[in-house]
Amino acid sequence: MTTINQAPKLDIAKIRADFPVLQRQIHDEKPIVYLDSAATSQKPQQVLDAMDIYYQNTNANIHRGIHVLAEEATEQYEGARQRIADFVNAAKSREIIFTRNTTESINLVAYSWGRKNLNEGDVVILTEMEHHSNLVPWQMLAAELNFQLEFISVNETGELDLAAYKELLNLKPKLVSFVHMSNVVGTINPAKEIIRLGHEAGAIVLVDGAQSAPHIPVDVQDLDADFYAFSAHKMCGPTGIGVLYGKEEILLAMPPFLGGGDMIKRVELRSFVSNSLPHKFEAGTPAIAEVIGFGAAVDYLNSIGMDAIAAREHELIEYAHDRLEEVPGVWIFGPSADKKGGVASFTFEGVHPHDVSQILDRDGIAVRAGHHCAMPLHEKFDINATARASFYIYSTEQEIDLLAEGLYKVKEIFG
Amino acid sequence: MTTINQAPKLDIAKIRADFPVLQRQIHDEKPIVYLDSAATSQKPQQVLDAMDIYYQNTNANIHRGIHVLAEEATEQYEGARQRIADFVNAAKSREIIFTRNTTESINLVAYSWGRKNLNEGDVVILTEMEHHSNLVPWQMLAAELNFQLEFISVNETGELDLAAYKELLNLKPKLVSFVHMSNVVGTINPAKEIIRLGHEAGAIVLVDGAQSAPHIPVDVQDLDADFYAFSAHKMCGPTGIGVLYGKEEILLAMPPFLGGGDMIKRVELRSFVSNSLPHKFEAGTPAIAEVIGFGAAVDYLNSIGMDAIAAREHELIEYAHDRLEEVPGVWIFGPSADKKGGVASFTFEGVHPHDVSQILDRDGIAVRAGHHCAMPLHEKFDINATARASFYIYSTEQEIDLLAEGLYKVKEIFG
Amino acid sequence: MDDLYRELIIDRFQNPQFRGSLDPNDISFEDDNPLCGDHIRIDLRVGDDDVITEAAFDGRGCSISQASADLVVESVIGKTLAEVKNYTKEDVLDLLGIELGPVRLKCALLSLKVVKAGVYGLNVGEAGDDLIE
Amino acid sequence: MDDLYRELIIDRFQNPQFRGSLDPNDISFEDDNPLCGDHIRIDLRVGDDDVITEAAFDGRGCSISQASADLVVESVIGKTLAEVKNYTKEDVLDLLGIELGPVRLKCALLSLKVVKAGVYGLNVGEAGDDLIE
Ligand SMILES: Cc1ncc(COP(=O)(O)O)c(C=O)c1O
Ligand SMILES: Cc1ncc(COP(=O)(O)O)c(C=O)c1O
Repeated sequence: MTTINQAPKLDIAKIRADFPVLQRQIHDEKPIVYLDSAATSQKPQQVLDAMDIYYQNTNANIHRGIHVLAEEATEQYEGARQRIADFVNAAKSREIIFTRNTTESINLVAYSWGRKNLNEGDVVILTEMEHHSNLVPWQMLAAELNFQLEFISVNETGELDLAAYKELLNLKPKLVSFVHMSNVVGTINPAKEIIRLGHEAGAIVLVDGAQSAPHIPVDVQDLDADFYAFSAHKMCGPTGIGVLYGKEEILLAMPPFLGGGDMIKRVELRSFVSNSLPHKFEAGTPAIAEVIGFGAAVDYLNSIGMDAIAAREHELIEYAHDRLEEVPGVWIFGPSADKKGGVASFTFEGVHPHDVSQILDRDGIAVRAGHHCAMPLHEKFDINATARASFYIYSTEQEIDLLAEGLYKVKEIFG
Repeated sequence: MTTINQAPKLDIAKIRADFPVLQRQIHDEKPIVYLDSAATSQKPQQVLDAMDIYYQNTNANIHRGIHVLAEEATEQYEGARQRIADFVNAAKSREIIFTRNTTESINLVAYSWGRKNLNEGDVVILTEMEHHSNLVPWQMLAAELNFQLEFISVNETGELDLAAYKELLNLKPKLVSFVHMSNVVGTINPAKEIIRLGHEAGAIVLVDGAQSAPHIPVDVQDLDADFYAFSAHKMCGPTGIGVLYGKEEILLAMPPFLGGGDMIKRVELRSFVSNSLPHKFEAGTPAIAEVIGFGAAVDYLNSIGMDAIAAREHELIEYAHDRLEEVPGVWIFGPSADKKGGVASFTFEGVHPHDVSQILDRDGIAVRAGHHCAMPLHEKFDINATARASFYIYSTEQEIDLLAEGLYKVKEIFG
Repeated sequence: MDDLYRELIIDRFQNPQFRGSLDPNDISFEDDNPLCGDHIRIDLRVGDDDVITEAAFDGRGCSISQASADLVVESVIGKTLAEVKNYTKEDVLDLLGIELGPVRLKCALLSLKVVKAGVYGLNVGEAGDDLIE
Repeated sequence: MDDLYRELIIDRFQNPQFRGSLDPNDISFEDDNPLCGDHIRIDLRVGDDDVITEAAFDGRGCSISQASADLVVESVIGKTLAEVKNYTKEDVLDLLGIELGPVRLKCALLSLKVVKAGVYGLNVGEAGDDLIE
């Protein structure tokens, strides 16, 4: 038990009432037990309403129109950018670039910053626990530019080996890119220290915040992150919208990524001049309603409080570890609960995770089975796949109890 | 008057009732007169409902989950892909790649196909009437790879000079990329002929269908287009979702664009194997709800019928030309109404388009003023900007009357 | 438990009858399901008139993929190569006797894909989803 | 018509009082609004104690941008360079006497941006939105 457990009690029943999916019953009126929030979170009605209200009242293309709808739409879009900037404590709203998702955010950095700054023989440091989204873009670029990828190793308990990191830093990397919180082992990495060490070695540091921004308070200025990437859909927001936070001076020095409308100041047949930030990186009609929905999602999270959310999820993961470790044959992959966010990936002796997931599903319990887009981490531990239960503000101890009961049932079926 | 005017009469009042924004009143209870559909269309309640129902009942991440929600979400997502494929008559649903918008679709081709296939000294043919989205990506790539951009010229009436095109084809272009329907002059270009001639010269042909897919029947197989790009938000669908159609054999030979989850078959620390089509080009969590909304949008358009829509818009543009040409000082940019879709860009003697738009806005009339993301076309005709009225299925003759009256008011104010 | 985890499947998963390898063999092919890492290799011996005389599989993965492989291998013995080329998704689902969602379908059909790719003489990487439609 | 198209604006647009150029001049700067192509050049002559003695503008664009330029130029005459550096958005809106949405605001403030960039001695391309906040 750690001190963050002292946070004020949340009214979980009230929170659950905001999420229509949780009211649903499946397979002969079993309530749905949604334990797959690390893949995507459910959405509160408030977020859906914000988008509907936008579409029903002010839908218009933004930035260039003089009519009322276009002006209102622009204000709502840029207002949401400001609130999202505040949510991660960015110094300026123009440091918030809207993308489709974390994956596109990282690719944007690879294509724009990477192709300008990385050269043959350079070193880029990643970790063995990265999501494919923070591996493949660098692999593609390394194949093109011939730089060297190095990986901070992960120890047996699913934590980064910081001593190995310090060794790697002697290679004078140009870039360090790592996941703030693992979507498989749940480890919350010491981001501030990793960034500080990276900076001392002269590197630019990108943080994959896909799992951290939804679940723990994030302050990009305090972290001193150069880039921070996250997705709305994992934090009560809509699909189709993500963010790349970047420090202004770094974004300013980067060439544009996608070309088209809105990212230009002027265009002639054979040349163009880029627009100012953040527009330089937002080509074409953006995901306007989704940005507004994302704004409503951060409002919703703020109304609960990120400290309270982190504390609550900490309670849940402690409870989940206790309950799951009771079940014979279950092995939880990763560190002890006090070092984790609300993610429990596990194997079950003699039963493939797909079978675990399928049998649980018959009882309305939704967990994910597979490599969770982190094949190399699974390979390293010689596991083909794991089953993963992941939690959010609307998760309950009762749901974890149902999960444990379901696992006993799995045991019964597979004898 | 052309023969397509014989199409069955649409029940416009019934259609208008589907669009909540059109019920709105602004500036002291004036009904909104939305004449900015070329920028983005309004959305029928059916599309909003489809997305709400998705979020409220089946929201989950797709493709990898075994639980009920994930399976239902995957089915709905892939079902929408199939209906969108059918909408443009693609041979296979895996030829439909989901992107954010037309702009990203074109950039995908530039980054993936272009960087693989274009070399120093090669020729790429565009036209002088392109939207910035079909100019800037090629300018960026030409600066990198040193190929040559050539432009099919536009004649005084805003039509492409096909004789000039045939001349340019002697340069043996690798790629021809052109807009099906201009968002400024409204010209519907002879796409099938342009493609056929391009193919005869050995080129791959990309069509910017941002304005055509919403307004006229499109059959990519009949056109024989190699690539066809369009955006949902201009065709009753949500923001944040667009399509790149590509012929399977061309897509298969292309390297991936964005790297990350879902676009891979397997990943090791230093290498990956790409997934099959269409997933190879859809990295990370896609815009799931938006794809489902786009599916509902094509259902909606199909329920009216694209032939009927094209015929109706033809009526509207004929009427708009008649009414606007009456107003002294108004000059409509582009060809006569019979060669156009529902777009009327115009100048007003002695009055800047911004002022036109602002004065119309005071009466609730929404038109757009500016260069409409086609600066080179405006430059060529030595016009800084135009005002643009653009129509869709919900537009009416009465709205065009209000526009004409508004223009008389502009005249009065500016003496 | 319902239809889904029919005893047949648990039984074939836990006590497969055709797990093993054939060396030498006339046809051998392997592939995996990238979604979950399920892996199947099937070896065949082919006699006169293109009739399959012996068959075996090896691999790892979930109960559906492994039970399906055991059942598919059992079923192709005595068939001609031409007959196996005509195998469809439904044939495999009939063997399993269950209904499956799209993800588990991929598990169930991996063995079909492998055996057909082998019979068609495809190279690794050429086995596409058209084999299992 | 309402507040927006106040007679002052139409009048200054149609009959500008400071349109022209100063040659020679002490300060000259020009920029445009990429949204609509509005263009403004402002020339200044500066006398003793950094006081602006003469000013003129030229350009093209909408009534708001051109009337604003005419009014801004009128207003800077007799001011010191330091005073002009302190000009704000509100000063210009006070001159125009109207309220504006975000897009038209850019039209109205182009002349402010140009005159301040000139007075600060910036190079072309260095004039940012911080000048008009
Ligand atoms: C002809 C044309 N091409 C491309 C685009 C770009 O579409 P989007 O902004 O949805 O990427 C547009 C719309 O703005 C257009 O009208
Ligand atoms: C740690 C981590 N990084 C990146 C991603 C990719 O996010 P998205 O699919 O929204 O791009 C995810 C989620 O799948 C994740 O968990």
